[in-house]
Amino acid sequence: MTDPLLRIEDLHTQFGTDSGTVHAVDGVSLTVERGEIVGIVGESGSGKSVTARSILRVEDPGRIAAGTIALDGVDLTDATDSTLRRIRGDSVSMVFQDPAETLNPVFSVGEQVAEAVRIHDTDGSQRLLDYLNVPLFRNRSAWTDAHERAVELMDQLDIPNPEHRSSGYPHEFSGGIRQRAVLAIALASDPDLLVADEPTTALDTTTQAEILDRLRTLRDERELGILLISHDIGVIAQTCDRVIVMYGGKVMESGPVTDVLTTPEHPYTRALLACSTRNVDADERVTALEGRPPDPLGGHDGCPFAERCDHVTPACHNGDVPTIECGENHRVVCSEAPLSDDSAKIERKTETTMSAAETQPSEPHTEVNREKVAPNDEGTR
Amino acid sequence: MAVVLLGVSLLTYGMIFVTPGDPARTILTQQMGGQTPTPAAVEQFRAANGLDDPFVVQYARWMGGVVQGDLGQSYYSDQSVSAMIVQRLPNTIELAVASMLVAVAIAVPAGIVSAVNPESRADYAAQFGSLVGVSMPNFWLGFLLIIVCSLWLGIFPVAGAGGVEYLVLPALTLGSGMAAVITRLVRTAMLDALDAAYIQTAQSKGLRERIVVYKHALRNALVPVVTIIGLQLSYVLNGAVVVEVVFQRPGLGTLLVDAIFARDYPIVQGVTLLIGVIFVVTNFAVDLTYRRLDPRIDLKGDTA
Amino acid sequence: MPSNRLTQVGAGIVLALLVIATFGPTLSPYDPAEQDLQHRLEAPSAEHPLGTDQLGRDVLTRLLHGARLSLGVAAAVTAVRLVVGTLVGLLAGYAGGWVDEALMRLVDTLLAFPGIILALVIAGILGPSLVNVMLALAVVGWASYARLVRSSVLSLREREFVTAARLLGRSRTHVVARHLVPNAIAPVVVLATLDIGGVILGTAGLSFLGLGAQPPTPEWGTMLASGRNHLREAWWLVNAPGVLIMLTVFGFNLLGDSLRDALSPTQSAQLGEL
Amino acid sequence: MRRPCSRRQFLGGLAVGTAGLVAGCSSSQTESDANDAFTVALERDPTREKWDVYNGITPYFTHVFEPLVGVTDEMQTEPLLATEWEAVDETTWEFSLRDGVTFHNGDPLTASAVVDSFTRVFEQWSWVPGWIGVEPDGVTVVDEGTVRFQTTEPFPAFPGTISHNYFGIQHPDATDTPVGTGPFRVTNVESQKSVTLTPYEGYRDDAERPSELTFKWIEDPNTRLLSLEKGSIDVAQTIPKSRATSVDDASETAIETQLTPSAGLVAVNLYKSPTDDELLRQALNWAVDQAQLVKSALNGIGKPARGPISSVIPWAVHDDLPTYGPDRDKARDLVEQSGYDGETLSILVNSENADDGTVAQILNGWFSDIGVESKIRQVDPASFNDTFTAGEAHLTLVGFGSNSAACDYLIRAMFHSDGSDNRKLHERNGTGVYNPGPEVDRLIEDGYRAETMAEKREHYGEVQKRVVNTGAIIPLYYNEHVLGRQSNVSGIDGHPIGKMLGWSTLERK
Repeated sequence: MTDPLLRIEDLHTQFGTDSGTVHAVDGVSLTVERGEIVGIVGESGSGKSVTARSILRVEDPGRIAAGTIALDGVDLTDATDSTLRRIRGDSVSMVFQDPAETLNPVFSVGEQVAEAVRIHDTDGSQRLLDYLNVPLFRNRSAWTDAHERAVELMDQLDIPNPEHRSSGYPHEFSGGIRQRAVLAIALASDPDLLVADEPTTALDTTTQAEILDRLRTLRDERELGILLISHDIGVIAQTCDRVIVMYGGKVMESGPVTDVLTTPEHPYTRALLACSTRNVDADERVTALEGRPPDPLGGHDGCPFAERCDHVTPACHNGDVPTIECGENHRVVCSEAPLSDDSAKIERKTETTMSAAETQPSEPHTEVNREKVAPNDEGTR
Repeated sequence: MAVVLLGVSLLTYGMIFVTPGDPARTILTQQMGGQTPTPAAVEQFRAANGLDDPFVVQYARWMGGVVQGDLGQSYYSDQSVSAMIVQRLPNTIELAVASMLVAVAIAVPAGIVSAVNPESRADYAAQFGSLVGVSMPNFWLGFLLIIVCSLWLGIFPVAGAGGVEYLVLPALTLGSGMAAVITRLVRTAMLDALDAAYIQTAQSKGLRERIVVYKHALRNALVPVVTIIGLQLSYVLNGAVVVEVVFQRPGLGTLLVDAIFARDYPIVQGVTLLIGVIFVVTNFAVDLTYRRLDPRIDLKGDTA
Repeated sequence: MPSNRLTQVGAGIVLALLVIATFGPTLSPYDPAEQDLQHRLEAPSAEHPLGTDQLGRDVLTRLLHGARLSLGVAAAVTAVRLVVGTLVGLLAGYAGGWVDEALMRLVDTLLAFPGIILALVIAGILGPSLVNVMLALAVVGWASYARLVRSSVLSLREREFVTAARLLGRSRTHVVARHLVPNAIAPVVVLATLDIGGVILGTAGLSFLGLGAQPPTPEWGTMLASGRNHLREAWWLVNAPGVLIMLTVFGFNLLGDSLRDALSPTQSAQLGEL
Repeated sequence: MRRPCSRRQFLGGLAVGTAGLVAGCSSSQTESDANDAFTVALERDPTREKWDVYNGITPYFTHVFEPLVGVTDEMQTEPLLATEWEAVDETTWEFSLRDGVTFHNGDPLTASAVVDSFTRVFEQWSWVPGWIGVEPDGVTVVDEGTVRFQTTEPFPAFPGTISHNYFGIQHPDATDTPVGTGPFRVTNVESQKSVTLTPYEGYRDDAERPSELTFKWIEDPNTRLLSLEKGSIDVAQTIPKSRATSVDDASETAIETQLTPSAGLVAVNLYKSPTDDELLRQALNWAVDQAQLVKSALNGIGKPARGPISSVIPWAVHDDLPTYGPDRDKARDLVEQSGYDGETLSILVNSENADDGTVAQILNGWFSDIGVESKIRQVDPASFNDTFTAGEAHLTLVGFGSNSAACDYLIRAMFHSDGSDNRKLHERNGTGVYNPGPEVDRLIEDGYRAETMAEKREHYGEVQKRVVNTGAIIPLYYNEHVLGRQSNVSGIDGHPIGKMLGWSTLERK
């Protein structure tokens, strides 16, 4: 069968910090096909965001120690910077979490979208002075076309009267419109793969639904492959075709959304589903998961969820945990699976209301921040 | 702002009355090349210049003139103070603008370099270099520059005012002093900007690193830098006094120094008032530019 | 933010200066006023590490003696600025109403003036002497402290622990002394450290214009200013004090910068606006 | 030849920001590169004089205006615009004008022009009548070739007094550029920068003169000297004495010194204890080594003095004045014998002159050697005179020089009881500062009225002897004026009075 749009094979991404190397991604494999939305779900610090960023190696993504990332069969792991740069925004685009932050406050929205269009319409040469709109060096015609294309894009994404609004500044728009603008930027060059890192976390539920709808139409209209990262199972359930559950930098369970979320095999997936308010009646207490996510320093063998798992056995602590097929490409990485039936069946609520309490704070940057954040701070969220 | 301007004028005019010594006698002695004036001459001089009137009357008369742009009459040369100021103002403004340009030209690249690769040798060098600039007494730096650039390298005139080449050394002397504060500010602003989320968006768009830094990050970093440049004006005017003496640029600085030593009070008051006014006006102008630069701040002044 | 390496350098320089200021006189090989007209303007040599000046006096000795004077003057002026500024700031911040309004207008007026020019006018009229220079620089410089203290007092006043203290019936002075001053003091100390450099340069500038200390006092600024007449033959005469002044100001600025980074964001913001 | 300004682009590496700011060194230098055009840098701004007198340019140095009477190198009067003059009676002088003299605009020199020039000066400065002893209405036209001056009292030295540049004759009509009768005429005045002159063809002698003379204002002595060393000026007036030797040794530059009619001395306050004790005053004199002082404080530029009047002045009696040949032990004995009880003497110094500061510190050192404590008090120029004439200090460093042939007012101002230095205290309580007393006053008045130089020398000589004997002053040095020039420039016509230096014979090898 032809190569999948995106193939990640046993990826290990690590960060050197003052107090040792952080194994943020500790052997992850996944694939994304064209016209398919694959979700990665997991708590903060599970490495889901680092996995997404490793694809394009954006903003100090850390070192890829092992494993391969292939896009349309082309291996990206040791691609040179310039090839990576050509792919960014062209075949792979990214959308980030907080629209208030991800748009540059001092440039108009139209300018930022037009810029994305310009990058990919020329032969890849970007002259600084041209982009700085310095009068003499400015390629006037290219910019006007880019602005027109930008208005079209904003229109496609249902941003109201884009011709007038495109000269507005980000702070003059609502969260939803801003995220649409970010989407417009991502779609400027008609990419094959869209990586969306918590795109709706900062939005209210109605806007969130609109954006997720928009993703699905994009998948259908443009055969777009989408990798959606979220900590919110409701978002994943509502949008994705397949889901990958990550914990402690490893994949715990993956498979079609319907199977995994209705018949979760992995104890962690079950715990995750149990503490999601969606699956609990109004009067029931939400069961919280005791303990803390694993310390990413130094990496570890065996199942990272061992200390917090109810079904833990000595085998879980060491050696590599087997991957068990338990349904049509529904895999579980657990030495005790398949578990007994009683705790497995959890009815999944259909409506997608999400209570405020349940929204997780934004996933912290696992990589070391500049001086302000102490090195081993990220584990204590 | 008007209140402050009034305060400035009161302070300027009042300063002279607080100081000991009878201005009339000192000025007459000065005029006579050192001989002591006769008491009659002193009396005649006091009457002629209305020095016997009470402070309020003199102040009102002076302010009356100031409002119409007449800053009074110098005791020595018969040119009016305003005429002398108008003659010398361009030199000082020329120096101020040039030194600000030099400061920015040194500080912005230095700030960017040290922000783009923090804790590197370049970072320390940029900070170390700019701090040295501000730590050197500027007349010492001035003389060293003259010796090196003018005498040994022979590429600049020693002193005087004229074409651009007369402006370089004084601007370097004054500008290097201001560079430190601006470098530090650019560095912090750039670090914050480079950390912001919109940088990731820019990178994920496939923009070349240089454009990400010089367009997206720098544009945000420049907003606070503009305000600091306005506030640096006071540094320039402070330094101008000494630099103009060293480089023989007949600007407001030398005019003020000579007037002080010759006790030519009308000039002292006129120049000090003008410098105070320029200062207040620029602070106000800086506020305006700040708003225009950062669209997030609308005229009501609250940030989004 | 300069990492701790630059901070150590800054602290090191300042420490060295304090040592020189305290032990300078005992360390110095000669008597600062002892003239030796036969050995005028001699280049640095074994017995005169920094050469001799136009009267044959040992430059190193004069610099060591001068350390106590120059740093003393700078510290004294900064102290006066700090005390006056803090008092006015506290009064304005705490009293509020028209008192605050009046004081702040005065502060704005003083801040509207480039300090050195005002100091020049005052010192020029009072005549050249170190005391006049100190007086002029002190009169000019306290305004920035007042504004800083006032803004920190205003921000502290609303904080709970102040209102709590008032509720407990503490007297106003107690509140000011026990609560406001300790919290307001940190940014003020940082401003003072950054300010000392400015005072030293100001003194040197005024000396250059002929308003400095009376001869034969070995004050660094005056030595630098008078050294300029031997610019090229006796290069050590002007460059020795020049380098020392530069190092001192550099040390204080470095120390000030790193102290500023230790401040809380709100405090450094208040400082930043100055 | 002056070093041409190099074409190199300035610091190509400096950030892009300044590239636009700096073109290569512009070729249009202000001084034309012609071989016989010269630039002289002055200490004071040549363009800031009073407009209605001399049309705003300095009467000194430029030789645009000529006074009636000239001054020879021996400080004697000589005919200039006036060919001869005679004292018609004790208080009336008549000067006959040189004929064939024309102003720069071609108008002939007339007596009314002379009267008009003097009136302008009287109107400008109220103290001039007191100085030259002539009332504003005392200057009248006898006929177009003769002018009469009426002095208020017999004043034999009157002709010498009006040789001062202040009394340079100007054209009576108000003109925008200054018009005089001198060898040079004004072509351009750049306010607060420079005055440019070219030779006046109609001048009475047709000697070869430089084609252009520019007087540039460079106030700071070091900057002035650096400009000389850079080669952008030909002559630098009064360079710091401390730098004189190195300038002379350098190959491109040289110095010229000239003994002037001014002397540096310490005025000892005769009426303020403890310096009212003659023994102490003599002790101080014994402690001072003038030769060493000149060598170390003035870098050898100046002549060790024995009295208060420079030896250049005709009636100075330098050679037969008593000397205190330095002898520290004798000084210490005298201090013991005197009533000195350890009180600190104050040394007043004018902060404007850097050398005075050095001299004061040397004296301070020598005095403490002989057990006399002293403290230096530096005062700014404006209040220096007030403090001195109020008798506040024990010792004051003063320097008096005359800018005209008549130097009588020097000795009068210093030692006469109502001379300008002593008048304030003398009128108030009959004392003064360093006026020895009525006996000396009478001698000064006799000298003032002396007809012949020999008579004047005899009276004034006696005054100098007494002043030195009683220690009313401590002589220091006779001042030597020093200017720097390019080594290939010569022909500066030296003159004791710095302001009367001649530039006509300037040439460049």
